[in-house]
Amino acid sequence: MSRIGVFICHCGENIGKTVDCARVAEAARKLPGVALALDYRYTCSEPGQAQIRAAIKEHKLSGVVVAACSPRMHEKTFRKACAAAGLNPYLCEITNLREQCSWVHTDGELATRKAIDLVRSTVARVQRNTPLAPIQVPVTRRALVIGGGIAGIQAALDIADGGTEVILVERSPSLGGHMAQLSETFPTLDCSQCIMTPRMVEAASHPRIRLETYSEVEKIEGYVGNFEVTIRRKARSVDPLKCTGCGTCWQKCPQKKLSSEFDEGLGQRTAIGIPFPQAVPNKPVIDRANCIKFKTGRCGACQKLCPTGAIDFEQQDELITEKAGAIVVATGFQVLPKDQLPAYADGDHPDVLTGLQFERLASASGPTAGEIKRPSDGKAPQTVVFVQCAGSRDREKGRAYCSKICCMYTAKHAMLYRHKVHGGRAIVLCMDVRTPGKGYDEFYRRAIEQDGVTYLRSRAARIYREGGQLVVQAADTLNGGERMDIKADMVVLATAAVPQADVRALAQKLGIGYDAAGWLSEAHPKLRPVETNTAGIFLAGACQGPKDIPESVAQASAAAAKALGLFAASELHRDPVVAQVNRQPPPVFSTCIGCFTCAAACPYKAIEREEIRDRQGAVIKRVAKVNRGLCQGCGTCVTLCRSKSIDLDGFTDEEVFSALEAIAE
Amino acid sequence: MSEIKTNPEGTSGFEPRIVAFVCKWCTYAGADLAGTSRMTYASNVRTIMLPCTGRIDVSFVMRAFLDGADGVMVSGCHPGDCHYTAGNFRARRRWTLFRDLLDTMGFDLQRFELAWISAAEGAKWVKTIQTFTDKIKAMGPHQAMRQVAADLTPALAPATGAAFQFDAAQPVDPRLASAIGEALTGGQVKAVIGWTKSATLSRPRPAWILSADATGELAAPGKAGNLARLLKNPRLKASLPLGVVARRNEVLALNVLAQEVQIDPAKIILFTVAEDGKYLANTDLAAATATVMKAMPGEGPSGFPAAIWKELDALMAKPRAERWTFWQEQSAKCLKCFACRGSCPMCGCEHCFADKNQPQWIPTAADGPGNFSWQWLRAFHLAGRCVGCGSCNNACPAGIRLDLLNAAMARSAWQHFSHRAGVDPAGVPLQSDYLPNDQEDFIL
Amino acid sequence: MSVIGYYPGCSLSGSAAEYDRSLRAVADRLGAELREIPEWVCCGATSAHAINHDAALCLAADTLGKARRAGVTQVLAPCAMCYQRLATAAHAIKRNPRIAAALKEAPGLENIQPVSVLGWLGNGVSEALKATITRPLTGLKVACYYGCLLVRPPKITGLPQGETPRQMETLVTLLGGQPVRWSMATECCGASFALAQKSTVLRQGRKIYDAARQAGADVFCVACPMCHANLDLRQGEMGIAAEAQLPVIYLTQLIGWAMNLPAAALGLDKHFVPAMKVLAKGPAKDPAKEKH
Amino acid sequence: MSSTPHSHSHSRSLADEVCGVTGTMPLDCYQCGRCAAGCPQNVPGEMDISPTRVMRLLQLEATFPEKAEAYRQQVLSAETQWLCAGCQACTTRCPQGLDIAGAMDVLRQEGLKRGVTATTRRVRDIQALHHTFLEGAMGHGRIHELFLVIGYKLRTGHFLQDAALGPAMMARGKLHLRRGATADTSRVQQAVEELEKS
Repeated sequence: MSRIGVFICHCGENIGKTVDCARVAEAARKLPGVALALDYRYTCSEPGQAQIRAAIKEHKLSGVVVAACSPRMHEKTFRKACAAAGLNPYLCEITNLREQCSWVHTDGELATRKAIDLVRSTVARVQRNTPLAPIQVPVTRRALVIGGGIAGIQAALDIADGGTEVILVERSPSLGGHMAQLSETFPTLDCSQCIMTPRMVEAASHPRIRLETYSEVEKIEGYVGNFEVTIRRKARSVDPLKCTGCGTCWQKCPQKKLSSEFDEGLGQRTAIGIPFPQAVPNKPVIDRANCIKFKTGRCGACQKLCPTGAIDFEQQDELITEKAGAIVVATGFQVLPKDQLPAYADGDHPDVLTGLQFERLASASGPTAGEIKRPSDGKAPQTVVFVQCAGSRDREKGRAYCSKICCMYTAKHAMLYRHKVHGGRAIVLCMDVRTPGKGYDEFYRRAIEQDGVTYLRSRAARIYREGGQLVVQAADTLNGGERMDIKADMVVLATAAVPQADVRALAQKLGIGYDAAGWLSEAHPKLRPVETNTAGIFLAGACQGPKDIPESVAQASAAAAKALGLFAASELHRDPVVAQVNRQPPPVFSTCIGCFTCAAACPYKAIEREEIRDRQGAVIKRVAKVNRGLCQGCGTCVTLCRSKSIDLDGFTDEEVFSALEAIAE
Repeated sequence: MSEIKTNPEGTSGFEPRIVAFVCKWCTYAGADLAGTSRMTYASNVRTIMLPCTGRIDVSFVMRAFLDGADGVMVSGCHPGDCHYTAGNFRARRRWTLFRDLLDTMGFDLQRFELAWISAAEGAKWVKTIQTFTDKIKAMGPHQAMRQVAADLTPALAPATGAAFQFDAAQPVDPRLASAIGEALTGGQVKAVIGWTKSATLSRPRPAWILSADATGELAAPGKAGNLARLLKNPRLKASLPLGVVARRNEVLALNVLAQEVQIDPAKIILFTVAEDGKYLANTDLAAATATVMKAMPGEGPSGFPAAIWKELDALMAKPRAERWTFWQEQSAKCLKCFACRGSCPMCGCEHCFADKNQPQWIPTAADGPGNFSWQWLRAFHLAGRCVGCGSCNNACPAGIRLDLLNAAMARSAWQHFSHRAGVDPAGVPLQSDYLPNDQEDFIL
Repeated sequence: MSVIGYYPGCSLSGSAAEYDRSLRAVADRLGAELREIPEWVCCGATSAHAINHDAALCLAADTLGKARRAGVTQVLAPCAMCYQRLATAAHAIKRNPRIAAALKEAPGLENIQPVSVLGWLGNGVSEALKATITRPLTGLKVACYYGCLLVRPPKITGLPQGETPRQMETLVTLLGGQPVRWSMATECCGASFALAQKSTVLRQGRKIYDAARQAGADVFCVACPMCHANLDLRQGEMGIAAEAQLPVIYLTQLIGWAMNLPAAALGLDKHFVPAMKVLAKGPAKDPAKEKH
Repeated sequence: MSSTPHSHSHSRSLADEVCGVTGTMPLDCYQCGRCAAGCPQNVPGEMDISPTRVMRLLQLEATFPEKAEAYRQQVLSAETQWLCAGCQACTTRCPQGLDIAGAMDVLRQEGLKRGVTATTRRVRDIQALHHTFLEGAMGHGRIHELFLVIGYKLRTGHFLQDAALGPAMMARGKLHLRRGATADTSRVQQAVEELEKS
C-alpha cells in the first residue's frame, strides 16, 4: 500500500480566498493510499518545505502531492525538497490550484470541488509514478551566437573571455548591426561608432571567436549540450583569404548609384564593397543582383584591377556543420517601414524620415557628413517636427506595445538638430515621455530646458503637403485638444520597433516560442528572462522585445553567463522524461514486434533498431530501441505503438490512465 | 482566512464534466497565462497535461468519455510552433482519422473539441473553454455513452454484405500447380502457402505445400480470406524462401507487412493468380504489385469489394442516433473470441494491447464497454493498413460488420491524405507521416 | 456583366440627376443590367443617424430587404452617403439580429451586400471598360476627390487604405486621364451642412479647391452628390473668380465621355461650373458640342 | 469572459450608452488627441470643445459618480456633437479603434432624450434640418429636395438663404416643383417603434 503525503498550499489569499483548502485536505485524507494531508499558508516557504521533508521521514512517504501554484512555477522547488528528504524527486507531483483554479474561478463551491477532483487525480497518478534518475549527457564546449549586433558581440566576447570557443554568425557582410548606424547615443551623446568599432575589432581578433559573416543559420538539430548547426556561407564572390581590403575594387566599380542599406537609402553604394568604412571584416561582397558582370556578363572591372586576384565570380554558397553546446539568439529588431504608415509618409515624401534615417543624417560618417540637410533640396530645415509613437501603441494595427527607445532617441534627435541648425525649431509630438533609466529623464529635460525643444502632447493625425509645404496635423491635448496644423520643413517619424521579418522561421528552426507580435519568448517573464523554453538556447537584445543599448548589453552578458554556467559542468543532467521500449525475460524479450512505425515518426531520429541474438549470434528478433541522449520525450512514438511496447517515463500510460480514471470518480 | 464567495445558481442545474488534454508547452502555459491575467471561466474543465499533443492517445479521449465525461477537449501548439517540431502535425492526422471513425459510429462530434492555443493565448483558452462548456451545458448529459454500458439486445440479423463471399472450392489451375511444383523441386522456395479443400467446410482452406508431390492437394483460391496472415506463423522463418499463392488480397497485405518490416520481400516469391483463379506468373512483390495496381481503379482506397462503398454511403445517410444504435447492437454481438484478430493479416502483435492489463486498454469482459472499446480501437489500428480482404468478416462467428468500419477508415485515409494501403512497400506509415498543409478546418 | 440591384437614392432623382443619367448610360454601354429596387426608401442620410439610431438602421435595412425580394444579392448605391448608410446597416445586422427581426425580415438579410460605384467599376468591370474607351481623356489633369464616406471607416467599407485610396486614380488612368497627386482627396467637404452650417462648407471647399489648383488639376472627379453640390454650386461663394473655377464632374460622366457618349446623354450640360470647355480640349471631336 | 472593462458608476453612464451602440468603450481612450488633430470641425469658430475632450468628459462622467451630473451637463450641452460632420476621420484613425463619430451620434440622441442640448442659433438650425429631413424620410419614404428646403426654412425662418440658387437649379432640372415618387415606410415605422420599446 502506498503512503502518499498531500500538501495543500493557501498561497496566502491567492488560493485560500476561493478554494476551501481545509476541505480539500480533509477529502484527500479519505483517499486510499494517502498517509497524511495538510494545508498550509505558504508551502513554498522554508517552513512549508520543512513540513514536507519532516513528513517524508516521519511517515515514510512513498509519494508526495503538492497542491499549489502551476508546476511551471515551483515543481523544481518541491522536487528538490523531496530529494533532500531522501524521496526520489520524480515521486513528487504538483496539482495546479492557483493559475488554473482559484485565480480563474469565482464560485468558491465549484472551485473547491474542482480542487478536490484534481488532487484525487494527482494522488492516483503519483501512486503509479516510478523513481527516475536524471540522464547524463556530454557537453560540447562551443557556443553559437546568432546575430552580430551589439548584443551578439557582447555575448560572444563574454563567452570567449570565459574560456569557451564561440562561432558568431552574422547574416550581413559586417558586424555592427543597428548600433553601427547610430550617430550619438543617449544619454551621454558619445559617438556610437567610437564605442562600437573597438568592440567589433575585439570580437574579430579574439582567439576564441570565429566570425561567420554574410552567413545564415540553415538548420539546427540535437539538444542542449549537443546541438548540430548547419550554417550557410553565402557566396561573397571574393576570396577572403586573398583579399586585403585595399578598396581598389569598390573605388573602380562603375555601378555606383545603388541606394545604401547602411545609410537607410539616403546614401549610395557600389555593387562591390563593404557596407561602411569601419566594416568588420574589411572584406567586400558583390551584390550579384545589381552587379553589371552578373547581369550582362560584361564589365568585371574589379576582377581585372584586384591586385591580389581575390575576385571569384564562380564562388558558390557553402554549407558547413558545427557542433555547439549552447546557442545565444541575438537577431535584433527592425524599424517599421514607412509605407506601413500611409497617413504619415504622404506617398513616401523624401523629407519624411524614419528615426534611423535621421541617425544617418546626423552621423559624421553619414551621407551629409553630419550636416542636417533635407533630402529633397539639401537645404537646412528651419522647422523639424518629430513624431513619436509612429506605429507604436496602436492597438488597431496590432502593435499595442510601446517601442521603448523612441522617447529617448527623439529627445536626442531634437537636441542634435538644435545643436547643428542654429535658430531651427524642433517640435516633438508625443503622447507621454517615458524615460526610466539612469540620467534619462535629466537628458529629456535638458532637451527642453537647455536646448529649447518644444514638446506638444499630441498624436499626429496626418502629414500631408500643401503646395511644396509639409503640414503636420496635430492638436494640443494639454490645451483641450486645440487643433494645430504645423508647417514643417522636415518630419522625423519615431517608427515602431518591430521584430525581424523572418524571425518566426528562425524560431521554428530553433524550436523556441514567440508572442503574437513576433518577439521571441523568454521562459519566465521575471525569473528566467534570458532563457527560452528550450534548454541551452538563450536570448540577448532586442529580438526579445524593444531594448536600448545598455539593456541589450546587460542581457547579452546575462545570456553569456548562462551559457558559461552550462559549460562549467563536465556533463549535463537532463530530465529523464524519455521514451523506452519494454524489455522482458526470454523467450519474449520485448512485446515490440519491430514494425518501426515509431521510428518513422520520431522528430529526433532517436529510435534505433536493435537485434536480439541467441548464443550462436543468430538474430532472434529485431526490436526498437530509444537513444536516451537524443530522445526529447514528446511521446509521439508511444501513441503510435499498437502493441503498446513503448512508454514515456514521467508520463506513462498507466500514470495517465489512473489520473484520468480518478478525475471521473 | 477570508470568507469564500459562493453564488447559488452557479452550483445548481446540470454541470457538465469536461476533460481537457493539453500540451505542456503551449496550451498549459496559455491556461496559466489566463490565470496570471485573472481572466475567469467556467470551472467544469479538468485538465490533464502531457508533454505534447503527439502524446495524446485517442484511447485517453475515449476512456474519458467512457468514464462519464460530457465533453473532451484536446489542445496544443499551433502548427509550426510545436516544441518537438512536429508532434502536433502527427496528432492532427490522428484526429482527422479518429473523428471520421467517431462520425461513422454515430458519435456526436460536438462533444469533442480541438483547438490550437499558444502560450500567449490566455484569452483564447478562456474563450474556447467557456464556449465549449456553454455548448455542452446546452446539449445536456452524454446519454449516448451511457447507452454503451447498458445491456443492449444484439442485432441477430444474419451476417450479409459485400465481404461475405463463401464460394465452394474449385479445382486448381494445373499451370499453377506445376509452377509451384517446379519451384519446390528447383529449390527456389522451401515451402509454398496455397489453398486446399477443407475436410469440414465447402470453401477452400489455407495449406502449407512442402513438396512437389503435395501440389495435388492444391485447390483454386476462393475470393475470400488472405494467406498473408500465415506469415505470422513461427514456421515462417524455417520456410524461407517462401512461395505464396497471391491474389490482390495477398499482394496488398504483403506490401503493408514489408512496409512494417514484418517480411523481407526478397525472400518471398509470389505465384500470382487472377480473380477468376487463373495462374498469371511467378514474380517478386514489386512486379505483382504492378499487376494488381493495373487491375485496380486508379482512385480511392485499395482493396475492398466495390459494393461496400454503397453500403457505407447508406449507413452514413442514416441519422447519427441510428448509426450509434446500429454499432452498439453490432458490438453487443461480440463474443470477444478475437477471431477477427487471428484472421487479420495486419494484426501481427505477439502481445495485443487487448491482452495487456498494466494499464488495461480495454475492459476484458465481453460486455458493452469491453466490446465497444475493442471494436473501435481494432478499427483504428487498421486505419491506413487494412487492405479490405474481408477475412475478419468471414472469421467473425457473430457476423459483425467489421468491414464497414475498416472501409470508413480506408476512405478517410484516401479522402484526406490520398493514402492507399498496401501499394508501396517503402512508403511511410499513414500516422507516422504528415504534410504541413494537412486539412485542419475542424481545429479552432 | 450580370444583374445588380440599383439604389439611386433621393438626390439622384433630384439635384444629382446627371449622376443617375450618366451612370445608367455607362451601365448600358457596359451591358450591365441595373435592377432598380422597387419601393426603395431614403437611406436616412446624416440626419437619421444623427438623431435616431434605430430609424437610421431600419430605413437602410428595409431597402436591403426589398433588394432581396427583388432577387439581387448586391445593391449598387452610387451616392456615397447612401452607400455608407446601407453598408453600416449591413454591418449592424450582422452584429445585432434584433434589427432584421423588428423588420419581420427572414434570416440571411446580412448576405445582401451594398456596393459603392468604385466597388462596382473596380471589380472586373475594368477589363470590359477598357474595350469601350474610344475618346481617351488625353492630357486631362484630374483631381480624384473621394470625400469621406466612400472610403471611411475601413471597418464598414472594407477598404484597408482608408487614408490613401487609389481606385479612382486607377480608373481615371484607364480612361487615359492624368490623376494629379494631391493631399485633400479624402478631406470632408462639409456634406449636409450646406443648408444649416454653410461656413463649414465654404471653408472646407476652399481648402479642397486650393489643394487641387496647386496640384495643377483641370477638373474634380467625384462620386458623391454632396461633394458635387458643395463644390459645383459654391465656388463663387468661396471667392473664386469664374475663370479660375474648376469643373466638378461625376466619375460616371468622365467614363461616359471617354466612351464617346454625347454630353447631353451624360448631363454634362447641367453643371454650374461649365464642364464642356475643359473636356472639349480632348483630342476627339465632341458630337454634342455643335448643339451648344 | 470577465476581462471587458465596465464603468465604475452604477447607473448607466453616457460611456455605457456609447459602448452599447458602437461596441467600443470610451474608457479605452488614452487621450492621444489624434481625433482632435484631424477633425475638420475642430477649428476656431466651430466646435466649442474638441472630440478628445469629449472623450475625456465621458471618462470622467463614468468614473466619478459624485460629479457625474456636472460632467454630463457639460458634454451634452456642447455644440461639438452637433457640428460634427460625421466624416469618420476620427473613427478611421483612432489607434484604440474607438468609434468616435458613433459616440457623437449617441451624444446628440442622449441630449435630445434628456432635453439637454446646446441652444445656440446654429445648433437649433442643425437640429431643425435633421428633424425636417427625418420626418420627410419616415413620412414619405423619400426626400424631395425642394420640400426639404422649404420645410427647413419654415422651421428656422431663414427664408432668403440661397434664394437665388433655387431657380438656377430648376433651370438645370436639378430641382422639381412637384413631388416625385414616394415609398411606403409603415414597416420601418413599426420596426423603429418595436426597437425603441425593447
